[in-house]
Amino acid sequence: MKPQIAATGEAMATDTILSVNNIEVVFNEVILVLRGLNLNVQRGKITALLGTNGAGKSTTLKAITNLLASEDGEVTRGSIQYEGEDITEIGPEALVRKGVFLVMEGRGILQDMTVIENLRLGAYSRPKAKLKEEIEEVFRFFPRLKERTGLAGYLSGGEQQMLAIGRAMMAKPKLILMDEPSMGLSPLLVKEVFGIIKRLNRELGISILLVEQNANMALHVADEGYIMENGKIVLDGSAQELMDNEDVKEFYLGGGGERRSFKDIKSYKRRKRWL
Amino acid sequence: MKWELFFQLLINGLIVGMLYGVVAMCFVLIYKSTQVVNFAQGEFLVLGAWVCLALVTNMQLPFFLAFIFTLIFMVAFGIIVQTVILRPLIGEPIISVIMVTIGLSIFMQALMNWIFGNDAKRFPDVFGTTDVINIAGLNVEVAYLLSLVLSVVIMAVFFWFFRFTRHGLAMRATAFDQQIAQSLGISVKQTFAMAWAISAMVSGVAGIVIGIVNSVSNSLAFVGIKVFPAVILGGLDSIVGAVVGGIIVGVLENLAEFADGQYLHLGNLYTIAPFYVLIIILMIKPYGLFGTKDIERI
Amino acid sequence: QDSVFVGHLVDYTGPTAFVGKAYGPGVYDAIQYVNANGGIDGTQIELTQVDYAYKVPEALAAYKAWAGRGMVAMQGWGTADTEALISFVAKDKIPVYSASYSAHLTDPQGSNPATKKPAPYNFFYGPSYSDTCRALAQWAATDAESKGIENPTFLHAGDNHPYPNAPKEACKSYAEELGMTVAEPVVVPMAPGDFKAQCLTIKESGAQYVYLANLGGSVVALLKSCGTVGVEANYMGNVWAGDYVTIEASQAENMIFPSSTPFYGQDVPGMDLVTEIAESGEFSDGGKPTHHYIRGICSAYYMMDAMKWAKANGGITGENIKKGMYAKQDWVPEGLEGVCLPSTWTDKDHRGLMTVAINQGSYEDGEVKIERIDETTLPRRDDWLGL
Amino acid sequence: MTEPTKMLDVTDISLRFGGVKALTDISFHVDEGEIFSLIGPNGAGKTSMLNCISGRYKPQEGSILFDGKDLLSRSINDRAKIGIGRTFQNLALFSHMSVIDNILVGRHHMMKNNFLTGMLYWVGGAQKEEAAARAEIEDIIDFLEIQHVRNEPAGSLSYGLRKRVELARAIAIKPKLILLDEPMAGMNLEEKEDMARYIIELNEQYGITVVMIEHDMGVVVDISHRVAVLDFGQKIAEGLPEEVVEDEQVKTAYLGIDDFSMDDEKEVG
Amino acid sequence: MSYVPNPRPAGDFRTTYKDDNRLFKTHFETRSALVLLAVVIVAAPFIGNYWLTQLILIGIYAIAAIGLNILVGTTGQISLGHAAFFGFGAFASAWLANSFGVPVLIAMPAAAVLTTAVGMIFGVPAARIKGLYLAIATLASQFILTDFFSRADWFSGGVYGALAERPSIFGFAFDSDLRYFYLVMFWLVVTAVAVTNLLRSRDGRAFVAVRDHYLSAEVMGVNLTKYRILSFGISSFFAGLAGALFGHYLEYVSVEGFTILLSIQFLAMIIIGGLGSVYGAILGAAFILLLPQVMESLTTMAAYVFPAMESGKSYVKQMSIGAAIILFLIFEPEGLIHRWQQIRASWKLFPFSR
Ligand SMILES: Nc1ncnc2c1ncn2[C@@H]1O[C@H](COP(=O)(O)OP(=O)(O)OP(=O)(O)O)[C@@H](O)[C@H]1O
Ligand SMILES: Nc1ncnc2c1ncn2[C@@H]1O[C@H](COP(=O)(O)OP(=O)(O)OP(=O)(O)O)[C@@H](O)[C@H]1O
Ligand SMILES: CC(C)C[C@H](N)C(=O)O
Ligand SMILES: [Mg+2]
Ligand SMILES: [Mg+2]
Repeated sequence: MKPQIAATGEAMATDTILSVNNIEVVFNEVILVLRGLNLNVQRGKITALLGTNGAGKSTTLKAITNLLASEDGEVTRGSIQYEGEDITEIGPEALVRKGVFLVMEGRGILQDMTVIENLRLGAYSRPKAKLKEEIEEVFRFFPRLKERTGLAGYLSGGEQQMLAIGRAMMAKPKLILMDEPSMGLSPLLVKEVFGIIKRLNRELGISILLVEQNANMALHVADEGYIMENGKIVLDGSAQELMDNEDVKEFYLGGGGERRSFKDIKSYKRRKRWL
Repeated sequence: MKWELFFQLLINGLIVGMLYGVVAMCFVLIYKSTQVVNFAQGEFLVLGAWVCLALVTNMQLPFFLAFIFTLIFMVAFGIIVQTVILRPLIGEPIISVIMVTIGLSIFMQALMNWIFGNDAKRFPDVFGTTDVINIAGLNVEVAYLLSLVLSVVIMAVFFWFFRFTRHGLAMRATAFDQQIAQSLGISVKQTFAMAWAISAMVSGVAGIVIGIVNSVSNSLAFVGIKVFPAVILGGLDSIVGAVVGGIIVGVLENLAEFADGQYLHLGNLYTIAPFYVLIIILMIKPYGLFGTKDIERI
Repeated sequence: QDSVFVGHLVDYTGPTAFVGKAYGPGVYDAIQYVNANGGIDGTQIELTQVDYAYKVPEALAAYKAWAGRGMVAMQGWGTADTEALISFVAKDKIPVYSASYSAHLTDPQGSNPATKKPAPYNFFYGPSYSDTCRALAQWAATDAESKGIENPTFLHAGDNHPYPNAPKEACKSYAEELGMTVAEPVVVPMAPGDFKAQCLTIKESGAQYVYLANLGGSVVALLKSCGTVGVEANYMGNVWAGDYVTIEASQAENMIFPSSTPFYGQDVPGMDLVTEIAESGEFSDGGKPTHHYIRGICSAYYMMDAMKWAKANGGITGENIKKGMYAKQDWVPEGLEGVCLPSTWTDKDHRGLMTVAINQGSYEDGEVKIERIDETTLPRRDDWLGL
Repeated sequence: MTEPTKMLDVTDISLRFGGVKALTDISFHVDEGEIFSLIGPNGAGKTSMLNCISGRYKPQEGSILFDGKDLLSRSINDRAKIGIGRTFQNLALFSHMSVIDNILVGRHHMMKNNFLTGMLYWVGGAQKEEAAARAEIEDIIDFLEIQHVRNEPAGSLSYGLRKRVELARAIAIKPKLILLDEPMAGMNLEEKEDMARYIIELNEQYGITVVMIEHDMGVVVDISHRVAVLDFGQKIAEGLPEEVVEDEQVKTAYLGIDDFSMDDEKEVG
Repeated sequence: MSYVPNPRPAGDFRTTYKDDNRLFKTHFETRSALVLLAVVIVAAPFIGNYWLTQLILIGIYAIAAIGLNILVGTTGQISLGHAAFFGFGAFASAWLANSFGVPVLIAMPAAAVLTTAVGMIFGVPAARIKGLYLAIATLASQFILTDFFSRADWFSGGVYGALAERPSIFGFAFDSDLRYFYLVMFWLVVTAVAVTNLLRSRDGRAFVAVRDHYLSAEVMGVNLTKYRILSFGISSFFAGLAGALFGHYLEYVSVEGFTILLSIQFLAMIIIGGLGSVYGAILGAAFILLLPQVMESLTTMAAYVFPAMESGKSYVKQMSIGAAIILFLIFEPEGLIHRWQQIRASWKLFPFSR
């Protein structure tokens, strides 16, 4: 497959809510992790970002939300635009006020606070939030959270994930970035979470950039997708196009349609990939 | 038993302990919101006391005005300290941050020695002739009683602040994980600045009280070390614990003095007893009396 | 030989800076004054100051550096460091003029069997802490008698530190000898703080005569706390605890303290020289010098007089300076008559002065009033030597 | 064939945290040489069960036998010595140590040197021992194909690699029983395939008994010999994987009404 | 501690595992260290007394700092009481020599062993207490021990302190600074090598494991309690050794020498040098020791220009120490050794480094 380079600034359509242009990220002044990454998120759509471990997906999300500083990383090249505005230099908290919210890998739950306190903090950036009603609204999405009165640290993994998403809802964002929301969840909850993601998108009109390992699920809910390897986008297209792509099938979806058994896998030299 | 002496010491301990409690709260405030243990806390106290004294004696301001100006000064000071010294260290290991506050304390100590001299200076009588009040046979400085009221008020405000206000929550979130806090739209910088400002201000209040009672001198900074046992006994992150810990240390000192002066005759038990008790209590309750346990899930 | 090297330990920033800032300049100004006026018969004194902040290790380090530079004599400061240096200075044959009046420094040959460590090279000007305390105890005993107090109680209040401890035992046994009751000593930290707890203990002991073994801020804080809890006692400071600054800061009433020089501006023949020295020196920031400053001058002048003798008798070396100290009896450095009291040192007895002047100071109507109420000369008892 | 020996025998384990009942009367056993999977909804108590086996939690009731010997009376660190290794759900690597050192920690209980001989290094035999241990763990590194990150600090690795290093560290213990807590969480298909291969090989070639928690039913069904299902701290099913996934109770509690395939759009939403 | 690229230069291939685990990471470093050591030893007689004294003190403090580093940098337990153990070593050695006539050269390591025991006793709370709680508990041990020194006349001479002779062996007395310097160097080299060795063997690795993730370390078979307390013990050993060297160098041990301030200075040494690094601790000791002297001369010079400074000289000096610590942490929070590693890394990556 020939890699397609995403649209640059001028070519950007008006309904692009987020565009990442040719960014480079360096950790500790020496480790180059993203090497010229391009990507667009369309307003009102779900965009999936897939890739192997260590490809730089989480780094991409942190670069967009400017959270790299606390890990000694920085964007050294390129620009990021949100609603046509350059946000490359903008502080993470200002970005939240503008409506971009990141649900972090590992959920980022405040473990020593209660569910309610976590949710209230979700609305931190909106001082005038009607907390009571909005929390009730979240509980309508996630009834089981309502029953949990203890510290969030003792919630089970799935509940923590729901809390993290609920907290994002409290911020009333226009764009949610999600980092592996299905990680560690039971099959039932995975479905539930993807369902919720879809509902957030359909019912509340929130644009979503979804980083996932569960390619199958992700491409099912997404409208568009990107595949990244080694700090670069190697493939993009509509979700359907990607699902039909042979390489994607082989590496991400498993076989050509038929699921091959994990039992039968033998050690083999992998086929050369996009690189 | 010499009951009268015993009770007088006990009361003295309670009252002095309350004041330790206030200082301990300043520690806890900083810790709870920034995970920093401020070793310059003692110097903050002394600074507050000196500034207020200078305003009263050199600028001839009435005490009340001087008090207000001191608080304003301390707020500004707290913000400056945070911005200039602590902000660059956001994200560094905790021990570096501790070390920086130690550096700050060395710096402030020398600077204050230089500016204000190293003699003890007496506050002019602030409350006129009713400087002392007799409680159950013990004469107690009015300033202490005021500080007692003050500590209850401060405690209530802190409690409410952390539990119910958005900024209080934000401080706790920031303390837990700065990256997460940022991702929620909390400005870590502002939160830290606010925490330091409040803590410096309250320290200033405590410093003025201690200064009125003891005369102002740089060695008052030792109170900063003294409240460590108090903070730890109560639990590093507990406002209530800070007050309780303060009272325990205050009472303990005085009871140690009682045992020492009347029976043991070891000398110096007064200063050292809280540390023995500290270790014993920690062995039984590793997070102090009210500290929250770390959640250790794996 | 046109210059000799003298080291000068001072505490301007440490816990005893309160008086250190008074005494140190006395020494310094006196030596500079003499340097400016011809030196020791032509020999200049090269004086180096180190502010060791009352920390023994720092003092030791400074001493070692100086000894390596051929120091002939040293002007010292604290009890702890001076006592720590006893064996070193004896070995290096460097006379030390300390501002520590610890009686442990007064037995040069260990003639008293109770002496732990003979101190052949240590000198100081003034009565020892022990003798001073004895004089105060004596005064207390007579005072009690005159007031009709039966069985008066004496109490030592000070930190557990060499300086406050120095006279503890000596004074205790003498007070008992005088028929006083001696209460358990109360430990009061040298750093000021809230001492109400200690004051309650003092109150409980019923002591009428409290010896304040600390100084400066600690004394101020103690007096304040004790005033609050209502201790009714006569406070007797040691020589460092009593001066007009402390009395003013603590607003003390009738505080008893000793001295071994007149106060600044008093009408004695040698005061002119003192004034001249003070005015030539850098000590002029506001207040007038305390008696500590004047003692500093005396300490320096006794050393320099001995140097003069040494220069005339084989050169200024440590050994000769020591001999110079023994050359005269009941002597006063030239020009300081009436300021430094006649003192005698012998190779067996370094108690230069046995006379203790006792003063009473009060803060009244915004002013400090000090009056001399007694002067005692103690006997040179052999069993007191070095203790 | 002879009756398989019980490697792990869990009887009536109950675990409470304050009022929360994390586990209630759980009993199961794991045979030597088995791959045994523990599944169930989030918060069912799976991790807590592993923690009871590896010693992090002390159940209030019940007993656990390992190789026929009582396990609960042993200290945590002792359990490594007798052959229990494990990985963690939320990575628990020593993040400032290099990958090699991380793995070497697993060797800790087999090494003889103490701090004194360690300080003497050349004379005390520490050097020899270190080199020997290195040689052994290099095999593990080769096996898990993490040669290229050997000298990197574990903290700078990507998630998937860290999981692999964790596995390596657990293998270094030379365990008879290995406990894997969601070894494939956060991995893409390709990586899951690799991981599955490692686990099978571990089990077949090295004869290590495996207890595994996993949410990917594809993996569970394909590679495990037997499965137990927990829900709300109780065991609701146990048996062969194919049977368990057909169990109604398991379907409602865990899998969702349908099976684990995921093509129908309607369901989502 | 952030990521630093593997420092091995290209072309430096190791063929055995033994080789891969050397004292120094690169040949270049091994050679530099040896050359530096040789230079110091050969130059010592010619550098004059002042520098000799400085080097002796740096050596002594470095030994203590390396010890503290095992506790703080390696095991992750903050201690605010290191000076007390340092002091204990000094008193114990003087006590052994004075009261029992133990030869000083033997009394010094023996005192270190006694200090180890005391350190382990005060380390017992570490079995239960962690983090800042532990740090404050060690603050308690600082106060309790110094209080003990000022009380235990039989042991320490009470507030008057104790004399401590210079060592001698077969009539060879370490009475000059130069001779004492070689003694200190000997122990410093022994300490540095022993601790480096420790860190690359089993127990050292266990310490780091405990620091990085004690929960999983325990599951991997590391006995938490044992290693937490042991690290107090080992760290106290070096504190005690250094203290003994210090006491016999000054020939006098005084209670006042071992305050919380010194504990803080030890901490400053390892943080400024670089947490967890043996060679960083040496650099840090030199830095903290020389800083006041540099400041002293700077302020003296400044006082010529602004005579008003004269009266504030000692304050300015003290302030600049505080300021130096602050500035250092702001601009080089990972310590001197990290700066060195970065320089090294940029050499290695030369054409590509920025
Ligand atoms: N703080 C950091 N310091 C150094 N390197 C880092 C840091 N964070 C990430 N990296 C490196 O950046 C690369 C990309 O990491 P990232 O976490 O973005 O990957 P990912 O695509 O999210 O992988 P995964 O699917 O495993 O979560 C990895 O190789 C990782 O080692
Ligand atoms: N240390 C603890 N303190 C209090 N409650 C705990 C603790 N550990 C676990 N729990 C509770 O025990 C229950 C079981 O938790 P556990 O982590 O074992 O679930 P799990 O089956 O592993 O879930 P997941 O699949 O999400 O990892 C949960 O309700 C959890 O809140
Ligand atoms: C003024 C003092 C407290 C110092 C005094 N020279 C001493 O003996 O230590
Ligand atoms: Mg990721
Ligand atoms: Mg789990």
